[in-house]
Parts: sequence; structure tokens; C-alpha cells
Amino acid sequence: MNSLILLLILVFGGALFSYLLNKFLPILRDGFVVLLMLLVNYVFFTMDSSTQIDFEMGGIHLQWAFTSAAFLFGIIVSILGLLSIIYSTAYMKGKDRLGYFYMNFLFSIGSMLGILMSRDLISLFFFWEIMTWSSYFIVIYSGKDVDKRGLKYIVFSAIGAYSMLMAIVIIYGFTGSFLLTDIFDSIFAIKASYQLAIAILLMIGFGVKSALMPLHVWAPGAYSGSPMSFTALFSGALSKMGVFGFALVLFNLVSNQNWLVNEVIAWLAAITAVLATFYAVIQSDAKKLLAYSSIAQLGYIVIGLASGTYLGVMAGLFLAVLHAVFKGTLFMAVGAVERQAGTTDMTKVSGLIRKMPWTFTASLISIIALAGIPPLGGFVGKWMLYEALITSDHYYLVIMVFLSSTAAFLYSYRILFGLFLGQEEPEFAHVKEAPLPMLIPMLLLSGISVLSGTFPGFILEPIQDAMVVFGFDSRIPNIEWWQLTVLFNSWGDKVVLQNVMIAIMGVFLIALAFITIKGYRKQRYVTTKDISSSGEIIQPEDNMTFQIDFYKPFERAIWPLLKRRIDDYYTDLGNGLEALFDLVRRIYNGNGQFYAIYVMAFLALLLIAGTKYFGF
Amino acid sequence: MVISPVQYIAIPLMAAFLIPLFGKLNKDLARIIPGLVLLYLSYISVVLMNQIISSNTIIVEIIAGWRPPWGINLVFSPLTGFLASMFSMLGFVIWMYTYNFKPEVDNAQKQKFYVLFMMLITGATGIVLTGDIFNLFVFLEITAISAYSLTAFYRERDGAEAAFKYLLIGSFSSTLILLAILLLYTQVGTLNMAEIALKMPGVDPFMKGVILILFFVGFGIESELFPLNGWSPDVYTQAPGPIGAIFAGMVVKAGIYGLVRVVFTLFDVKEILPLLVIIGMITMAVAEVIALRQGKLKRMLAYSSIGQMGLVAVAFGIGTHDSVFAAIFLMFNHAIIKGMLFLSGTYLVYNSTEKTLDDVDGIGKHLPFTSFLFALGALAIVGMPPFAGFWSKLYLLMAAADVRLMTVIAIILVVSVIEIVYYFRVIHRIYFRERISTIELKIPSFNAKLAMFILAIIIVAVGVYPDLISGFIERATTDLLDKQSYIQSVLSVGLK
Amino acid sequence: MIKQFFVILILSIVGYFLVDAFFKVPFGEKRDNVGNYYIEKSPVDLKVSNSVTAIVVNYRGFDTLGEVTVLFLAATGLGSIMYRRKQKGEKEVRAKNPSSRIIQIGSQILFPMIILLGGYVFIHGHLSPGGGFQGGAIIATASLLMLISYRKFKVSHNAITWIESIAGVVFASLGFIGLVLGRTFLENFLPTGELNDLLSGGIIGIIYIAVGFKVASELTGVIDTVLLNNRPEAQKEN
Amino acid sequence: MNEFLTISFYGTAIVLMLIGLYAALAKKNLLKIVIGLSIIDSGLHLLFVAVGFISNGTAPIFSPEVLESAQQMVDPVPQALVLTAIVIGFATTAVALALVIRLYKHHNTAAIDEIKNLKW
Repeated sequence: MNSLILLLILVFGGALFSYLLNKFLPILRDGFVVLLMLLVNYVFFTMDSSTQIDFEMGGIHLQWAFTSAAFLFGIIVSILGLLSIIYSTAYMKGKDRLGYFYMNFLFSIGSMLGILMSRDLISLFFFWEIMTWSSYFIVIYSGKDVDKRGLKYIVFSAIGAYSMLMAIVIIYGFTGSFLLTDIFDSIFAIKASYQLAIAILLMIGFGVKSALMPLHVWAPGAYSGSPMSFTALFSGALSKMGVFGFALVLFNLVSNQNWLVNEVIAWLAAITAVLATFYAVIQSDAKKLLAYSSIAQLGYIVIGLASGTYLGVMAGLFLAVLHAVFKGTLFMAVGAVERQAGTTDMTKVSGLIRKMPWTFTASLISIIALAGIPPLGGFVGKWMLYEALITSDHYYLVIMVFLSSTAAFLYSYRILFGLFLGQEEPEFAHVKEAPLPMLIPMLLLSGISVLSGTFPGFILEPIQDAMVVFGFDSRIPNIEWWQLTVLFNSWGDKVVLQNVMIAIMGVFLIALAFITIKGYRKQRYVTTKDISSSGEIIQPEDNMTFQIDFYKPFERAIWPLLKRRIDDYYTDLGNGLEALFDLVRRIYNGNGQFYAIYVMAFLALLLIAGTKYFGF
Repeated sequence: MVISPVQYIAIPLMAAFLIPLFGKLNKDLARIIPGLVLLYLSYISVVLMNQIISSNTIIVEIIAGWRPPWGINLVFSPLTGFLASMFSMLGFVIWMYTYNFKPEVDNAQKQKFYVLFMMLITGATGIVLTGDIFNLFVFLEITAISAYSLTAFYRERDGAEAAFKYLLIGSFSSTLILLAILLLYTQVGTLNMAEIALKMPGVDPFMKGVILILFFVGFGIESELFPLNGWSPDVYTQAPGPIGAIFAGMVVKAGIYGLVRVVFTLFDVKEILPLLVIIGMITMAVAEVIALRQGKLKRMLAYSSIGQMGLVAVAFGIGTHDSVFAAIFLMFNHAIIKGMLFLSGTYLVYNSTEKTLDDVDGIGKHLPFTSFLFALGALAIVGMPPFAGFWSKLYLLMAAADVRLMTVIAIILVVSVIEIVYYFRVIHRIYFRERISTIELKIPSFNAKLAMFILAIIIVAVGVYPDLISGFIERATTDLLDKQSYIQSVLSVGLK
Repeated sequence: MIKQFFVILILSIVGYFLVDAFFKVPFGEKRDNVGNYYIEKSPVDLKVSNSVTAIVVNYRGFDTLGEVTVLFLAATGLGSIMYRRKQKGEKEVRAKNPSSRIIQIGSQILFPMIILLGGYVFIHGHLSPGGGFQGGAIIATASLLMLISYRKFKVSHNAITWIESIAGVVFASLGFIGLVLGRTFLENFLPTGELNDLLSGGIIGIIYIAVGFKVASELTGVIDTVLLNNRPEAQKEN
Repeated sequence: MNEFLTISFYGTAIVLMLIGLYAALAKKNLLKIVIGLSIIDSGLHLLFVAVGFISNGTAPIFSPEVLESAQQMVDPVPQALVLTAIVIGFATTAVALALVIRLYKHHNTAAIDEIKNLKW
């Protein structure tokens, strides 16, 4: 049995079986699901990369194979999938309809693997649609205003998917085949205007999934609304399918004479990064904040890809992997806080460091990675991105990215401080540390982000293989994996501060250890009510956390930019269309005679028009 | 008795005449007979389809012993055979659904219901099988008369109003078709379709144009094209549940078959095809747009069914081999999926008089099986991949891309987005709303569930592995487009 | 008002094209069509003098079978549309007020004559003009006459259903016999006798008699259902 | 002469149909619409027979005296078709009247534009 088919059967079959299992033997469900994901990871990693299947279905030649690029994204999907499944066994404890949840969870993982392995556009679209509706069913799994959120998500995904289908069909119209290999070498024979149309349509399709600016409206609601264990996978891996699509399209389908496409995409991504970061800063709910920060991070990745240089693409892919790691941890941490403390509204909950220390350490490390502070991976990615943009002289882009990453400090500090530091709220005294199956994935992932900071080589290696598929085959010659780092690089001649970096690293670790151990015991814990309030009696219910208008001045400063959100344009468009459609409805006015008159009028019209049509 | 296509019509007629008698002997015998008849018809469908597929020939059966131009003949070719067997099998599944559909109806009425139910299916099968234009008109009338009476079947609904509208426009359709047949007879002097097709080039273009337009409008009314489908939303909403499924599955298919047979086989006028594409596009756009604004479940399903028929018309209108293949695939899918949507939809709004979408809120918990099938049908009709709808829409788009009809592709996809919106809005209401309405729900009987389940299995099976069906459809396409072989095999029958 | 004007405009266009089309068909001219074959062959092959009956029953017998089903469905459909559950003690009265003596006596005399004429017409269907449908319609007028003139004249629906079904079954089974004999459906398997003889034309005569009975019973049934349901009391309580 | 016959036969039949059409499309009362429909039918049936007519031909019946005179016979096929068309017309009108009765009982108005429960 070909291991590709085995993989798909395992995941999809497992999904259906888990639904049935939940109906009859609920206790076995969690164990089975984790075991299944372990098996899937095992099959995925032990599969030799040359396996390929070709077969006919419905008269169309389909081809499945894991190219090295697909393997890179496959790593993200399978590892993050495994960890978020483990996490969700604890996170979803006590919730209803778990069979339905796990089935759709596994369906989306399976469809993501399907997308990555499909070497032809039809199976790509086939799995893309399965991913869309299975993730849709989880987005609307629970929570308030499900209707609005779900509908926004499905409409935008539908617009994306169907513009992609249109592009696929046009490509088929011109090249006569769906196989990527045939398309890549015959695409440039088509008329330039059609090439542009195909590129734009595919861009819309992938843009929706990676939440580029005009198409991002669904993302905040979907990321913050669905259960946190799925959002970790959602923002970590699902959005990477959009990035995978971009990579596929940007380098193979867009010929170099319409380089404008790359520029436009880069600028769109830059605008997305800046605006999304601003929105993230002014959010008061941790989940919404992280959702907007995901959109911003995706913006960076797409800028990296769109820059087109070797280093830029490498930076983009590296950030893609990193983003999956630290965003996954952050969403899991927020999920842990939500589960233990009941709310993630930063104006209510604060000072959880003493009660949830391990969650705090995990989110501290991923915040550092997110903000791009040196010792951790974020810095490596950001550094490569800046280098790439400067060398390919996109100076304005550099300014935009710099602006948004500095603003990123603000919201990363806010989430850290909002949830964990600061005085404690008396009503959260009962909060205990998150259960073990939640902590293990978080700590593992934060461990990876630390590792990728100091030794990025073990991630850059598969990225380099992947880039060969995207047409960048100038590999960096024979270097040890630990050397493949900006810090200790004998490769990038830009930075040679090897020993200085080691010293900084050492100081950072020692300082961190000293502060936590020494300061941990002696602190006097002060609740938010224990402050001198010059004689006024503080009622227990008024909210003294200073988190309320944390960034008010900043918000006032950028308010003109954010006043007219893009959602309002969409709602106006929707209402306008609905009103128009209401007019069309009036045609059927219920009077049978009018219908008969329509028939006769149509007959008369046809008879008159007939003279033109049938030449009589 | 050797198995031959005439039994598709003769046996149900015999059964129809006998049901009133059997009704006197024992009450529920009248309910069983249609099932037996349809089961037998499904059996002979399998035998006959196997026969024509293996021997790769067309069965032409003459009636009353007279050779085609003088007698009436039935044609059981890959296209007509495929449709006839689809009708019988789908009819059997729907019969299973109606076995104890509304037990509170009096026995006399139930007996009449089953006679009309069976005749509706026989009429549609007759339209498809017959090789004689006037005979096709007679079967059209059989379908129409039983459709009028079935629409007005329930007293408490506005059935009479819907039936009267349908009758008014239906009688226009039959008048136009009769006029067209008359003019055709004066020009070619015969009523047999093969002979007409043979002599058609000789007819002077003005007459050919007028006749074609009369046929186009006549059959257009039956196949719900835009300006002519005023009747269909009302009829779908007022007719009993399973009858709605039969309308969507068979009656409209027979209508569009008539139109296609006239356009492709009888006439050689190729200018009508772009008109068919334009009318199909308008039908699809208007119907889907109105479906978006619908407050009632069954009326929404009706408009969505009209929209799908618009899609089929567009597919036939493009006229290439691939597009006709996609059209027949769309017809098959639409019959099965829309049939299931109507069957499951009926139980969702069983006892509510207004049948608005609010009655469907939060029903997922109370009727898990039926609402799951309804959601599956919605996913399928919208064209989500693992289900059958995806392949037919894909083939149509591929065919349109071959002939560079970019605007057609764009409009089809925009309409699909609209379709997604209003179907997913209903799924929302079913699963993610609290049930506030006090209407007590009816749990579907076992055989109803079985019927819906069979259709669901077919949808998923064809969705996952379309080659199950595409072999038959490929033959049907070549059969429809290959006019010469149709004429040659019909006119040469009986020439010993 | 504009609706009327619009309708007239449409009708004039449609009318113009119809007239244009039909005036291209020369009136009263002999055209080479399928009709000539029937005229030569029907007396020779089927020994039936009325070639229209030959066409209706044998050459295009399938049409007539469909035709009879349409009538049957119309009767059933009518029954289902007008169906009212029977209340106890309801007096089934057809005519609103009793008609005068003269009509009652007259209808008593006329009733058997009309039925005789109807019978003659559909028995000699294949010899003289007319046939099953026309004979059946004549008999239906006879029962209509009785229904109008007598308040208590009752047409038993039971009898109607029996006649209707038996006639239909006779027609269909005659068709099936052709199939069972290995030949085609509705084949004329009986010897056709000589021209202008009562028993000529094989099964055509028998089929037309069956059609006659069926049409007679169906039309009476339809008239009776409509009369029964249209009484003033019926309108009130519905 | 032939021209006059053509106009008179075809003309009256088509005019009859147009009158029926006008009644069905413009009149408000349900019964008038049904009557209009049956007028269209009668016009159509007249057309059927008119088309089959052959000048100075007799009915296609081979009664003993006709056999000798060997006169031309009228085309029997339209007459056979019209037989079926008449019965279908009857069936449709019967069902239409039944529906009109029920509509009148339910809405107790016979005007078609007041019976508009099912719209949009």
C-alpha cells in the first residue's frame, strides 16, 4: 500500500471512526485520537520522499507526491497537528459534541496533507474545499454570534475557492492539463493578459486563506471564535496553505515580465502587517489581539515571499515555520488562561504569574520570539527579512516592516503584562496551573522556538531543499547544521559577532535565572484593591486593573487610520445587493395571469428576434 | 414474456386501471402496487441497460406491428434508457419514502394519490422513451394532468391556487406544442421523430424558425426557463413533499429532454444554442438571487432547483461534446441531490403550515439523521468536493473553458457563491440555533430514512468515484449528438 | 388598462406570425404524407372501412391508450380535488329543484333511445363515422339528462369504478396478448374478416367497445362528482 | 376561390384562438379564463381539421357506395390527432373547473388577481 494513500486513509478513516467512537465508547476517544496522530506523524516522517501515485479519476489524470517544499509545510502540519490534538484532549474536556469536533479537526488535518501532496490542480482544489468546510464546521462549533462569524468565513472562503477554480479552469482551457509539471512549463505560452488574470485569481484564492488586507475580514472572528486548540492549528498551519499556494504561484506561474504582481502583493502584505498590528494594539481581548497579530505575521511572510530574492524567500519560509511555532504556543497559552481563569479579557484578569508559572514561561518565550528579540528565532527571521528587503532595495517596504515590528512590541508587551504580570485580582485567587496535557505541547513548542533561535540550521536545512522546488537552486554549500545561523555564521558575511553573541546569550540566561529564583519567593503579593486611594472606599466590584485603557494615547494617535474599517464597506455592499435582489423578487407577483402574459410576451419577443436569429 | 421497453408504460397503465378494483378488496393493496411495479421497472432497466451496453446497439420497439413512419415506436438508446432507468429507480426510492408518508389521509384519497403518483412517473418515462412527436405530447399531458391534481392534493394548503396557475401555463405549453406539431406535419408529412429529422433539411427556413420557436417556448415552460417558470415555485411549495422530489427529479428532466431532443435531433438549426445559453444564464441568475431572499424553506428549494435547471440549459446550450456530457451529469446529480433535499426538507417542516425558515431553527438536535442528510445534500448541491455536485460543475466549467466562454464561467461561479450563502444560512439555523418554535416534530418512519439514506449513499459514492456513472453518461452523450445513427437505426427496424 | 393594451399588442404579433406561417400552407392541396398510406392500407390490411378508426385504434393505438389514461387521470384527479369526507345523514341530492312533469316523462322516454344510439355508435366504430369516444360521450349525455331531471337519480360510483377498470384492463390486456404471442404490443392478432362486416378489423372493434364503455362511465362519473359537490349546502360548510 | 377558402378556414381558426388567448390573458374572472382556454382549444381543433382537408374530398370511410365512386379522400391523420386533442382539452377543462370551484369555495372570489397567497 502506497504510503500516501495510507496517510490519507489513516486520517480520514480515523476521523470518521473517532466520530463513531465518540458515539459508542467516549472514554477511548482521546487516547485513540492522540494515537492516530502519532501514527500519522510516524508514517509521514518515515516515508521516503520519492513515493508518487498517478491515477485516473472522473477522466482527469491526478498525481500525488510529496515534493520537498510540501515536506517542509508537512512538518508544520503534522507536528502542530499532533501537539494541538494532545492539547485539545485536555482543553475540550467536558464540552459536548466532541465526536463532531474531532472528526472535523482530523478532516482539516487530512485535507491539509492532501493539499500539500497534490501535484495537480484538481486534487489541490478537491482538498482545499474539504479543508474549507471542515474548518468552517469548527469555526461555528460554539461561542456567541456564530451566524455572523461563520457566514463571513464561508463567504470569503467561497469567493477565494471559486476564483481559484476559475483560474484552474482557464489554465485547463489553455494548456489542456491539470498536472503542475505540465502547467509550469507551458504557462508562459499563454497570452500575457490571461496569464495576469490567472495570477490574480489564484492570488485572491490564496490571499483569502492567508488573510491579506482586503480579504482578511473573516480572520479575526474565525481565529478568536473557534476553540483555542483548533485556532492554534488554524493560524499555525491552515493559513500556511495560503502561503504554500503563494509560493507555488509566485515563482512558477508569474513570468518575470509582469513583476508588478510581486510588487503589488508585497505592498498589500506590508499594509496588512501595519494595519493589523495597529488593530492588535488597541484590542482588549487577548484572543482578538492574537488574531490580529497572526494576520500581521502572515503579512511579513508574504512580504518575504513576494520580495523574490533567495534570502527573502528563505526569510519568508523561516518565518512561516516560526510563526506556526510561537503563535501555536501563544494561542495554547491563552486557551489555558481561558480554561482556568474563565476569561481572556485583559481588563478583567491579571497577575496570573504566580498561579500559572509554566504557562507564563511558555508565553514569555514565544512573545520574545514573536517580537524578534535576539536570542530567539524571531530575530533570525526578521533579520533575514530586513537583509533581503535592503539588498533588493525595497526601501519603503523596509520602513513599513520596521514600523509594524516595533509596534509589535507594544501588543506583545500588552498581552504578557495584561494576563500574567501586575497585581492579582482577588476573584482569580482560585486559579490553578493548566493540566499537564496542556503544558507539554506549550513547553515543547517554546523549546523549539528557543532552539531555532540559537541553531536555526535545523530548520533552514529543509527550507533549502524546499526552495529548490520553487526554482531557487543556489544552495549554500556544505556547512554544519549548527553553523547555519546568523549568529555563528561563516556564511552570511554581514554579521561576524560570534563570540559577542555567545556572551550576550550567557548573560541573558543567567539574568533570567537569577531574577526568577531570587525574586520568586520574596515577593509580597498585592491585590489590585490594596492601594492607597486617598480615603475613597474601593467597592469590591469596581475594576482597578490599570489595563483598561492601556494604550489610549496610541489609539487616539492612529484613530484616523482605523476609523472606517473595511468591514463596513462589505456590509454596505451586502445590504445594497440584498435590496437589489428584493426588487428581482417582485417579478413573481403571484398573479397567474401575469405569468401567462410573460409566456406570451416571451413568445412574441422570440418570434420578432427570430428574424435576426434564424434568418427568416 | 420477453422484457421490452414497452413494459415501462404498459405495466403501470394496467396497474393504474387495477388499483381502484384492488382498493375495494383490501385497503393497503393500493399502496403496495406502485412499489411492485416500480421495482419491476427498475429490474427491467438493469436488464435492458445491460443489453444495450454489451451489444452496443439501440433497442427500437415498434407498437401494434407497424413500422416507424406509420406506427409508433419506442427507442431505448443509451440516453433514453439512462433517463428511463433513472426515473424508475428514483421513483422506487421515492415510493419507499411515501409508503406511510401521511397516514391521516383517508383511504379513498390515498388510493387516488398512488394512481396519480405512478402515472406521473410513467408519463415522464413515456416522454423520454417515445419516438413519435405526438405520442410525446400525449405523455406530456399525462404528466401534466397528474401534476395538476397532485399539486392540489392537500386541502388545507393553497394547492388549488398553485395548480390553477400551473394549469393555465401548462395548457399554453400544450397549445404551443400542438401548434408546432401541426405545422411540422404540414411541412414533413410525418409524426415519427426519425423521419422528421430526415426530412427537416427540406423545410423552408421561415417555417423551420416558427416551428422551432413554438417548440422552444412549449418545452421551455416544462423545463422552467426564466420567463416561463412562474408556476414552478408555487407548485413545488404546495405539492406534497415526495411529489416535489418527483417534479425536481423527473418531470422537469423530461421537459428539458423534450427541448434537447427537438433542438439536437429534430432540427439542424444551430443558431438556437446561443439563445439557450443566454436564457439559461438569466434563469440561473434570477432564480438563485431570489432564492437568497426566500423566507420559506420549500420555496427556497424550488428556486434553487430552477437555478440548477438554468445551469443544465447553459450546459446544453454550449453544445460541445464535453458540455453535453456535463449537462447530462448535472441532470443526474440534480435529480438525486434535489430529490434528497426535498425528501429530507419535508420532514424538517412537516407540521408547520407556513414552512418558514424559523421552524427549522435548532432542529439538528431533535431530528439528527434527517438534518444531517439535509446538510449533506446542501453541501452536495453547492458542489463541495467529496460529493457528486463537484464533478458535474467542474466538467461544465472545463467545457466552457474549452470554448473560451469566460463570462459564462464567471457568472456560474458568482452564482455558486450566492448558493453557498443561502444553503449555509439554513445549515446554520439547523445546527447552531436554539429551538424556540413549538411545532411538534414528526420522526420519519424507517422506510423514509432508508430512502433518504440510499440517495445519500449514491451522492457520496458518485462524489468519491465519479467513474461509476460517467461511463453511462459518455454513451448517452454520443447517442444524443450522433443524429445519423438515431435516424438510421429507427428507420431500418423491422426491414427484414 | 395598460394590461389590456399590452395583451392586444402581444396577440397581434403572435397572430401575425401564425397567419403568416399558416398561409404558407396551401389549403385543400394533396400533400404526400403518411395519411395516403393509411387510406390505401387500412381497408386492405385491416379490413376496416373507417380509416380514422384504424389509425386511432391500431396504427397509433399507443396514443389512444395514453388518451384513455389521460381521461382516467382526469376523473381520478377530479375526484381527489373535489373530495369531501362523507358526513353522516347527508342527503345526496343532485338537482336543486325538481323539474316539471313533462321533462320527467320526456327524459324517461329519451334515456333508453340515447343509450341505444350511443351503443350503436361505438359498436360500429370501425364501420361508420364515430367510435368509442363519441359513443361514450352520447351515453354520458343520457345520464346527464337523468341527473338533471330527477332529484333522486343516483349514479352508483361503485358501478362506475367497476366498468371503468374492467374496460381499461380489457384494453391493456388486449395489448399484452399481442406481446405474449411474441409479436408487438397491441398487435392485431385476431383475423380481420371482410370489409364493412361487423366483425371485421380484428381487435379494433373490441378495443373501441371497451373504450366506449370506459369513456361513458368516466364522463358520467365526472359529471356526477361536479354536480354532487356543487350543491349550495356543500359550498357552505367547506 | 382557393385564396378565399384559405383565408376563411385558417383565418377563422386563428382568430378563434386569438379571442381565446385574449380572454385567458385579459379577463379577471376565473371562469372566463377557463372558457378562454377552451376557445383556444376549439380554434386549435378547427385548425387541425382544416389542415387535413383536401378540396372536394370525402371523409376517409370506405362505405360500399364510396368504394365505386373512387372519390378523393381527406387526409385521416389530423382527424385522428384531433380526436385525442379534443379529449385532452376536455380533461384539462374538467380539472380546471374543479380547481375553480375549490378556489371559489376557499377564497370566495373569482377574480384571479385577488388569489395571490403564493407570491415572491
